[in-house]
Amino acid sequence: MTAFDVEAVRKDFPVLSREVHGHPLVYLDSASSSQKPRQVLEAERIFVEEHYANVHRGVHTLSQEATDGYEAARSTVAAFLGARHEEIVFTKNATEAFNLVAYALGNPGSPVRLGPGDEIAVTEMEHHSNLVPWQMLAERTGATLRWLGLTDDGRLDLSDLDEVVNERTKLFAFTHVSNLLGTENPVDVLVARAKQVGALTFVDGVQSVPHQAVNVPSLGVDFFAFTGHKMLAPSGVGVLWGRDLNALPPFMGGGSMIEVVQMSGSTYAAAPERFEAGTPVISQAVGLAAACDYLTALGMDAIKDHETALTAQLLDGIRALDGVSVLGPDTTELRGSAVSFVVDGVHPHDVGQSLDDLGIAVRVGHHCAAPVCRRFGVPATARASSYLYNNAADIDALLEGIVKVQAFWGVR
Amino acid sequence: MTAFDVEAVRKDFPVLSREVHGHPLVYLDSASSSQKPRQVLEAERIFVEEHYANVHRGVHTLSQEATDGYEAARSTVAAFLGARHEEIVFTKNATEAFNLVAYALGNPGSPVRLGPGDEIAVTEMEHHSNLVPWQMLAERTGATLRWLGLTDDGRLDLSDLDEVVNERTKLFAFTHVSNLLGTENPVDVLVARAKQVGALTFVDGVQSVPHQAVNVPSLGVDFFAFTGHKMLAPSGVGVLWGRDLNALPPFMGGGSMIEVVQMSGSTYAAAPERFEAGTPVISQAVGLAAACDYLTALGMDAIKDHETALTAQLLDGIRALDGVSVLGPDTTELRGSAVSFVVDGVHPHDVGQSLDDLGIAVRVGHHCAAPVCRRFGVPATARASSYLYNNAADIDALLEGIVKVQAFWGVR
Amino acid sequence: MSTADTDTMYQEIILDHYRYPHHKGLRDPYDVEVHHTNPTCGDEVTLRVQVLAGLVKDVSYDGQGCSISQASTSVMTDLLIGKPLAQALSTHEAFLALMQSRGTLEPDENVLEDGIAFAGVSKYPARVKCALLGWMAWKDATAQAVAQTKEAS
Amino acid sequence: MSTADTDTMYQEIILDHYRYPHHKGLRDPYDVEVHHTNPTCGDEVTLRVQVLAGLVKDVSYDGQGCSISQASTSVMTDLLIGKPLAQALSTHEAFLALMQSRGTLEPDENVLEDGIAFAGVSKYPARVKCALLGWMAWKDATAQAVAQTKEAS
Ligand SMILES: Cc1ncc(COP(=O)(O)O)c(C=O)c1O
Ligand SMILES: Cc1ncc(COP(=O)(O)O)c(C=O)c1O
Repeated sequence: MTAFDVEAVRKDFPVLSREVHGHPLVYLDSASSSQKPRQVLEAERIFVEEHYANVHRGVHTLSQEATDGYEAARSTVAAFLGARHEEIVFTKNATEAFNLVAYALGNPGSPVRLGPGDEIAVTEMEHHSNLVPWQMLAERTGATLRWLGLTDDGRLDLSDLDEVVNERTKLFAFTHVSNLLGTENPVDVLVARAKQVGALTFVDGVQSVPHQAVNVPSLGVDFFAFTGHKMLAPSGVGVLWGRDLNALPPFMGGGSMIEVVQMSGSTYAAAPERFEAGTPVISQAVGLAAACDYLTALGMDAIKDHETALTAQLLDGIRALDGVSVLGPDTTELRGSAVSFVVDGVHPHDVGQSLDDLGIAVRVGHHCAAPVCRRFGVPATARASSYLYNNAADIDALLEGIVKVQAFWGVR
Repeated sequence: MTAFDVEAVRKDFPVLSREVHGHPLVYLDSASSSQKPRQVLEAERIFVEEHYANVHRGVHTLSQEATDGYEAARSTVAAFLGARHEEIVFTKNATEAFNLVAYALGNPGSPVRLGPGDEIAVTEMEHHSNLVPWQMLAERTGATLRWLGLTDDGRLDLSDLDEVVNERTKLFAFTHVSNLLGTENPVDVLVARAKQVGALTFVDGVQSVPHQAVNVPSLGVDFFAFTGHKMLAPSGVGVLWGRDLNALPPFMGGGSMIEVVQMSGSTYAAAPERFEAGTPVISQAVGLAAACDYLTALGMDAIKDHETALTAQLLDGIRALDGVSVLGPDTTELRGSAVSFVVDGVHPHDVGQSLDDLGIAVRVGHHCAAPVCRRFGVPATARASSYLYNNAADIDALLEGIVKVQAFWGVR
Repeated sequence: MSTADTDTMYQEIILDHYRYPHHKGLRDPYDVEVHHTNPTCGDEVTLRVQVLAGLVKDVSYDGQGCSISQASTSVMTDLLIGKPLAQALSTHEAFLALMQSRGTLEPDENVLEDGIAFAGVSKYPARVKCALLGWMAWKDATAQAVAQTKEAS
Repeated sequence: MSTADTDTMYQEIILDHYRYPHHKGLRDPYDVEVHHTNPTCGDEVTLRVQVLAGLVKDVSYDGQGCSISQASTSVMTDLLIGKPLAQALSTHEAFLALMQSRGTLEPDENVLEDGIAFAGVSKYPARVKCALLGWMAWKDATAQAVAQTKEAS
């Protein structure tokens, strides 16, 4: 028996006692967004009801308490990543973090200058949020975007790594774990190559940080981003981590990110304030810290083990079915818990709708990673993604559900 | 007797029953950020506990319910402004809204091209968030920033309007109501001049929308922004309104703002999605809609009348004190409820700290409008700003507090 | 899979049209061909129209997608082919109104025939786009065809 | 205005230094002059140092600001003028540590003298910057002065 008690965990999540279409909810869409435990909602509520004011703006008691709460949240998040307080910037989501760096690198004072002949490297498995900002940066500057392709089993094709990441590469952005395929990438190999050619590195940790212990500074990368809503925190908060944020010029201008403002020009505050223009995501940051505390108390390794068991159960179960195939690695090795699958003869949209009728929530579509679908020649997939609150019964329900879907659509 | 029952309103705000340093809290810092009523917290809680999932991303029931809640929030906010659904973009704060337009106007496909010789016009009373983004845009493009100055009584000096806003002006950004001076600006006059010269207009409605009825489309402007946390909503949500958002290229790239994504390039969704990259501020938008409902139920005109009475009481009370002066208009005509004042011989920081000792929360500093302080030759001010939950007793407490401060610091 | 909900969404009529689509396949002659996609799910349709003497002479199509998008395009061809353009456009409007009604409109079987089966789909905003894919393509292609005729005359 | 809180923040010592600041006014000779501001409240200080033979020969200043920033600069000049540089730097460190302690450090009166009055201020993060304004300016100016000496030698 393991110390991780999933039934106790489930009790912390009010929504899990809900019914959908007369069935108990089976929530297998945490890679889109996770549910929130009482503890997180409660931490945010107490903060807002008792200690709320704007932050960094006053000497009165509430404003001091709010500032304390907000900055303590930053310290908690930093500790969760093994990082330092001033390396943490709160954004509204991970997408803002990618755009922050993409725009800052084009602003006066940028540590790199991008222009025609320069290259930005990504991979074919990126979420649109770690792809489109670089496409736009390339378009604005005349730089060229290049990418690593995928192997048939959903891994990065490293055979042309040295060509894609080369002396002209100024920045290499890639995901830690793919949201569509579940693939975990070899960060060390990719970073080693980037260092050889002097490229900055940016790792998308959106699908890793919620699910496994990540010591961010030890990855050796320059930037790292993730998002709160996929790790038990409220929507509306994300994080940019940077090794040396003070080397980066600002992105958005406004209140709080400044030092001296004159009509004729302004100077800017040091990081992290420099990158938090305007009133920040105050109570959301407090919620994110409570989420980190919740995850830490359970232990990230225990969570990872729990999810790996569920992923194995799901992969084994699908393998035993006829007419269903998985996109991406089909073992739990170097793999997250998101499992994309295709049911022969039934469009993913219909799979998702029919499963919903059984109370089972999976996501269908291109999962904001359209190039991966194109690479594997499917218009879309269904994706089941589990988290700490899912149990073996959820996976059983899904597997039985898939069989029922096949029957309903007459493909079995 | 008025229909507006402030004592009933006060009961909706949990924090108002708090004590600070042994005194009942007198919260006069709503221009920094407002407190939140139970109704808003409750709306957000129910949404998160029962209907939460990511939006625009799935066919399962929770995802549909979440999308419905989020889009209904957009409709509510639109109705609150007299605007249409698709004219409303949810941002994380007002600051993001200004930056959104400032960056989009520099992106490929922009309706205007800015370069050397072009001008951007602002005013000397802008909040840093409606100033620094334009300074940065000017720096990026080589355009010149110009500004309208202020008269000694804290109004815009319109004598050189025709010179500051001229044929070279591409955009004129100005605030509806000043957060430091309380001044309400003559939007019609400013817009008329901008239209004569064909400049785009951007109005900062952060200090007007929470306090008075604003029919945004009828202002005749192109862009309008405000922020949720100053109008009873959670932190982490702001709004950009645009007359013709589809004419604007995107700002941030990522999930949800796209149409077709290929590795070699992408096309973008129509507004408002085009400007909401990544997972949006979901439950915060729901909270903002609940705040709009709360304000609508009380009636914006009743709220405005209530605040005007408090502002008159405060201005009259200060006028009756020796050694205290107000920065900005000293009558309630064309004026919001933020009142900045200076106590002769006591630094604003000390004023604020001493008032806090009496449980009275005012803000001290430059209020993110440093150029206004410089214009009036003060390093900072103290600012009392009331809202719908303040009552006459709060203003009395402040006025008595100021006298005690003077005594403590030996200046009276 | 026999809850009330499935029944509203996946009526037998829809499943029939999905399994045995009517008028499918691209045909000549035609005035205009368009290609529409639903980026969120990858559904696509290529659709041709021929408009002659104020009549919807032919509508042919090919595509891939979910049951809803395929069935609704099939139903549409039954409804529009051979009809006067004005009537076809008002049928289009009636279907659009139904789909945007969020389950609140009672559809008129005289106008929409098999199309009334989609009333249940209108409760699912995420699927409304699927149901409209073919219809939007037809509207677009027809507008272009009419514009061409005007230019030519 | 006699609550326990006011008392911790505004000790009589602080008020005295604020009303009657020591060593105020800019003096010659000096090695380096710096100008520091606290952008959030507009406090500013112009400060001059003279370092001679390993001694803090003089510290003079002018500025405007709140009671905390003005009093703490005044206290600082008492503590540093005439001291060996090494001792002055360690006093600086002791004051910095006190201010960053959030009210948890018991200050050493032998080292900080009147500076112990600021222990209460350390509980108010928004005021810590005020208390450090003059001290940061001195550190900066002194570092420059020392660097100049090294270059010259
Ligand atoms: C007039 C004005 N404009 C803009 C802002 C910026 O709002 P936010 O900080 O929510 O982006 C504020 C408040 O801080 C304000 O008072
Ligand atoms: C791998 C990956 N990167 C980036 C994102 C973007 O996160 P957000 O939408 O919170 O900005 C997501 C999720 O949507 C994701 O799964």
